Amino acid sequence: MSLVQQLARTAATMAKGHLVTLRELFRKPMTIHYPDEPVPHPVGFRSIPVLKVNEESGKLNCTACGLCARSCPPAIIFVESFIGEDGRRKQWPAKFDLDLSRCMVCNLCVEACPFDALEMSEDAELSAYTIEDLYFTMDELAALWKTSRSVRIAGGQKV
Amino acid sequence: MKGVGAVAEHPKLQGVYSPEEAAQAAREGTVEPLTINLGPQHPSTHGVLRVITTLDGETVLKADPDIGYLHRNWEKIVESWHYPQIVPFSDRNDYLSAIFNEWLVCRAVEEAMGIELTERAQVLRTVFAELNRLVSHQMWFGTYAMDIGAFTPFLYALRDREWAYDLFEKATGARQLYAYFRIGGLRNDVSDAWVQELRDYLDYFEREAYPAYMDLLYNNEIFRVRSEGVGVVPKEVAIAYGASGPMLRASGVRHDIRRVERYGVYDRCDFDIPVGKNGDNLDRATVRMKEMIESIKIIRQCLDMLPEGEVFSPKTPRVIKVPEGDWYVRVESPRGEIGLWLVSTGGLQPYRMKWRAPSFVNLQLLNYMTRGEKIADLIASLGTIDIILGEVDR
Amino acid sequence: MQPEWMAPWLWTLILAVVKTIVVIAFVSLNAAVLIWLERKVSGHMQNRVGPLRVGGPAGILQSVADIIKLLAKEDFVPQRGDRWIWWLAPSVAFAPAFLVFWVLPFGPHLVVEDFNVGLIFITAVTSFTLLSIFMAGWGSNDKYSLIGAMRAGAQLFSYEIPMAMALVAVALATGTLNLTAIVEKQRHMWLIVPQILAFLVFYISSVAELNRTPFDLAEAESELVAGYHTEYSGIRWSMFFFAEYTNLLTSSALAAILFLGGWHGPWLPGWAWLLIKTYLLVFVGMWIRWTLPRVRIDQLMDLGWKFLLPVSLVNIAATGLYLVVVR
Amino acid sequence: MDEETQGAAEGGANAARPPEGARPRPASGSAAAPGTAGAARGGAAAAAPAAPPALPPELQRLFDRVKEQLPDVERDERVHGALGLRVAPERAHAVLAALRDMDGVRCNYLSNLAAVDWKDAIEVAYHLFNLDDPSVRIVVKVRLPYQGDEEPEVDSVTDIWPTANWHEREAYDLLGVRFRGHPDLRRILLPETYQGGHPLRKSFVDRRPKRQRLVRPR
Repeated sequence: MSLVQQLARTAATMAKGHLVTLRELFRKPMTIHYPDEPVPHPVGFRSIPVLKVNEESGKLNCTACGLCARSCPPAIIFVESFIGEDGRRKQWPAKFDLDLSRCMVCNLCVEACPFDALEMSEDAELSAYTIEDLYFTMDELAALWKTSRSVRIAGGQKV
Repeated sequence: MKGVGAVAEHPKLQGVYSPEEAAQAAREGTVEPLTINLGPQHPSTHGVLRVITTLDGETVLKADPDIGYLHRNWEKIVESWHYPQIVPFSDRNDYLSAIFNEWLVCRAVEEAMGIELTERAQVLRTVFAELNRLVSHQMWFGTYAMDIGAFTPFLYALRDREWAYDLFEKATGARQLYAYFRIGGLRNDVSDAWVQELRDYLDYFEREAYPAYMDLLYNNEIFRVRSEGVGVVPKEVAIAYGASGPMLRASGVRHDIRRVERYGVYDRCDFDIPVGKNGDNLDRATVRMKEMIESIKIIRQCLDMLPEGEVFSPKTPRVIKVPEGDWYVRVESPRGEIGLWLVSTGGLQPYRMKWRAPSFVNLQLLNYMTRGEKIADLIASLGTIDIILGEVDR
Repeated sequence: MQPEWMAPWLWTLILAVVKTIVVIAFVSLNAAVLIWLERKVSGHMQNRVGPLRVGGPAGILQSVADIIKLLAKEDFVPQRGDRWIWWLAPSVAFAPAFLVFWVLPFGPHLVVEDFNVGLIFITAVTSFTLLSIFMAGWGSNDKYSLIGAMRAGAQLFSYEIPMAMALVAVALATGTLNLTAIVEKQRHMWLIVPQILAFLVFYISSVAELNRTPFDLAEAESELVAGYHTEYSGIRWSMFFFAEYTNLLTSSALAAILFLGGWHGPWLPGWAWLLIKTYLLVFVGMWIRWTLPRVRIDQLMDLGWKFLLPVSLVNIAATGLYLVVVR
Repeated sequence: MDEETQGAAEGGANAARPPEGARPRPASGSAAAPGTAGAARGGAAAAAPAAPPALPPELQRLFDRVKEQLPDVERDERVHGALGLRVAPERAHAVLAALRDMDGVRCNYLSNLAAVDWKDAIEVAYHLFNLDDPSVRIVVKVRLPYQGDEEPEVDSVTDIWPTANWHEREAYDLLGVRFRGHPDLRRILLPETYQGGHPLRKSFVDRRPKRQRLVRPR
């Protein structure tokens, strides 16, 4: 490869490289101006599991069976069913807490729930200043379900 | 002067020092090696890696990687979890190509229990794996460009990756850690609209993005000069050090787990395995750039033969209980051969799971590759080994 | 214009102070615009938008906002470093850029100080930046800074010689060292046409002098964290940053004057033409920065000594031969 | 903890169904009690070890080739998908070197070196492959008995396959197996000044203070 050929090749490749950047200079930038324009999420986007509320009765679908708590890998769902005055266990939860600081959003709890009570919400703006604020209680989860679009994906549905 | 003493016998440093010079310098103490920490906080160590480097001026005498800053002991956590719970957790090992980790754990359990997957699940698994390989190589391309000083290719690589991440988001619900594979199939199916958009993305990548990468960086003279003859790993050394993936193939060894082990639908797709000649940074770059094109070819063939049907095989037992015995399963990830040694005593939880990480093994070559070369080459070689600290430290 | 009652020494003092203020104001304004321009150009070249929301439509006042932020930043001092050398380094970085502007002619009589040894003055002054980088590297007692400074030393020193040779070729071709005269001679034909080799050598050397990609080894982000100005923060760091862009402006203006026929050009006034040419060369510098990767230190040396220097010497010989034959 | 975690109708992912009462231990990885409980109960439930499963033909031929040159090597029934060999600790280095140079075997690629803690002994496994001939897949197992906090010893194979360097350092770091002749045997993943023992041993107790998370009522 004589010096002249090397020089010619260098010049040619440099020129092509510069053409690429020049062409990009006049293309429309792809920036989404986040606070002003919302970031589009597709339907199946997973943020955190939220508790579904059934419209007419206004009560949760959840029957506190604890299946989701058992299937959760980091074991961060704490469920206790409601004890009625007659001392018998009722079919709805008294306490349903989710420690979001260690949730890895793996959708196993949604797949484990036989009563279609849990759904993955799409509201991803859940940052908090302290780790304690990431501890969600039952009514907050129900409230989150109302405010944001959520979906239940389990077993072979087409997305 | 430990650093310089070791210099004398190292074959590669003959050019830099003759043995007498090094020994004499060590005696007189004229060569004052400077030890610097390419420390955990450094712009180009691809994560929290610390390389204790002994330098003589710009020449690297010894590069000793110090790892463990991202160690979570995945293997200990996994011993107290159940098999289906381990699959999403394994994404965290090589977080840039998460699908391969899931596939590895799923394959280990499915092979141990003899679970047969449906045809559509096998094809879709291959499609997602190759798309993830393409995305991972794009990330490598961007970071390697930045390691040798060009900033713009990194942003082009990320821009083209965004569309692929949107595809992953639509199908699996997440951009990088998918938790999409299940033991016995996939979590959900993909619609035809998604398949069509994937074809459009592949066309876009092949027609517009890839030529731009080639012109902007790969064919560039400075890129060639910076990569050629740097960090040479001969064939025998690559095999002896257990290198795998592009690291091994760049040294001229035609070895690819997709051909050796029977999994996915790789045996029904025809694709060739790019192999380099003399194992320097340029060959590793060439192998990875060609692998991007091969992945596109595989995805297109898979999409053509995508059958209808269930993605989750109904025959999978509802209780995952792996019988007694141990299995060693391997999958070809973008960084090399990831292996899982599953030791089971018949319970619902694995007794022991050993994760063979290619980045961990390939990183051993850093010292061999960079001795006698400049600091800039150390950073460039580290870029072509393409390590992921999540996988190195597990 | 000197009033009778005033003593001559007072008048020259006032004149000097006024000229200095004018030059500093002009150069600082231009450097601030340059910083904003670089961020805008690099942004759009990489499919993003660059500064957008600070003051005015396209983030015009971004540089002002930066300066205010940098003023408010904590200013830490490395203990065991060489305190005085470390403290003095940023100011030394500023000096050469402004000094060169004294000699650059914006119009036939629009020049601060018309030396008739302009070219020699410029080569002498531009070697100051090497001093400031060495002081910064040594003073901050940091291994990365030391390596950065050593690299910068080798690089700047070995690229001044090809640059000086290119200037010799220019002096030979125009027969004078006075910049205004050089521009006068380019009325009919820009010097770039006969001296294309000298222009290339000069431009490549000036990119190396400015430590800009592909020669930005002194502050190689991916290798040396931030090279010689690792230990500087707040306003001290911004002085280096500002000096870099002032130098960029100066060398582009110098190249425009020497090779692209300073203020010659139809319709527009002289100084406007010079600004246009300078900003054109500045854009080319930015365009190169956001395209090419970085060269390694030994390749840099090879390019400087084994390629640019012989080319510039051949060019001088050719020019001399041409002059002997023609005259 | 009984029903499967997956709705029977959709037949989605299946969570395991461990025996009554056992709950997956939080990820902080405390002593793996359930693992052992599961193992004991699992082990007992498995039928008496049946006759060693027949090897596929090419592995059987490979075993015969190896057996005739290295008589003191027995077969290991636990290994599936490869030829499992069990070797005495003092013979390990010689057998491994032989496996690399024996024609017809030529395992030039040590893919993985792992160790398992069986509570009374630590078993080191070498996964050997031949890059040119995919049918050759050998797992060599070396069983090192130990008591309490002792660190069992075995010869290092770094001289046969340099890749073993870091594998052995990791085995030492996490399981406490000393490798004689290793160039610089020190901890690789944990900080070198870590006194807490070897985490992957079944007897390991995690002494880190548990993170007390106070939940602020909202």
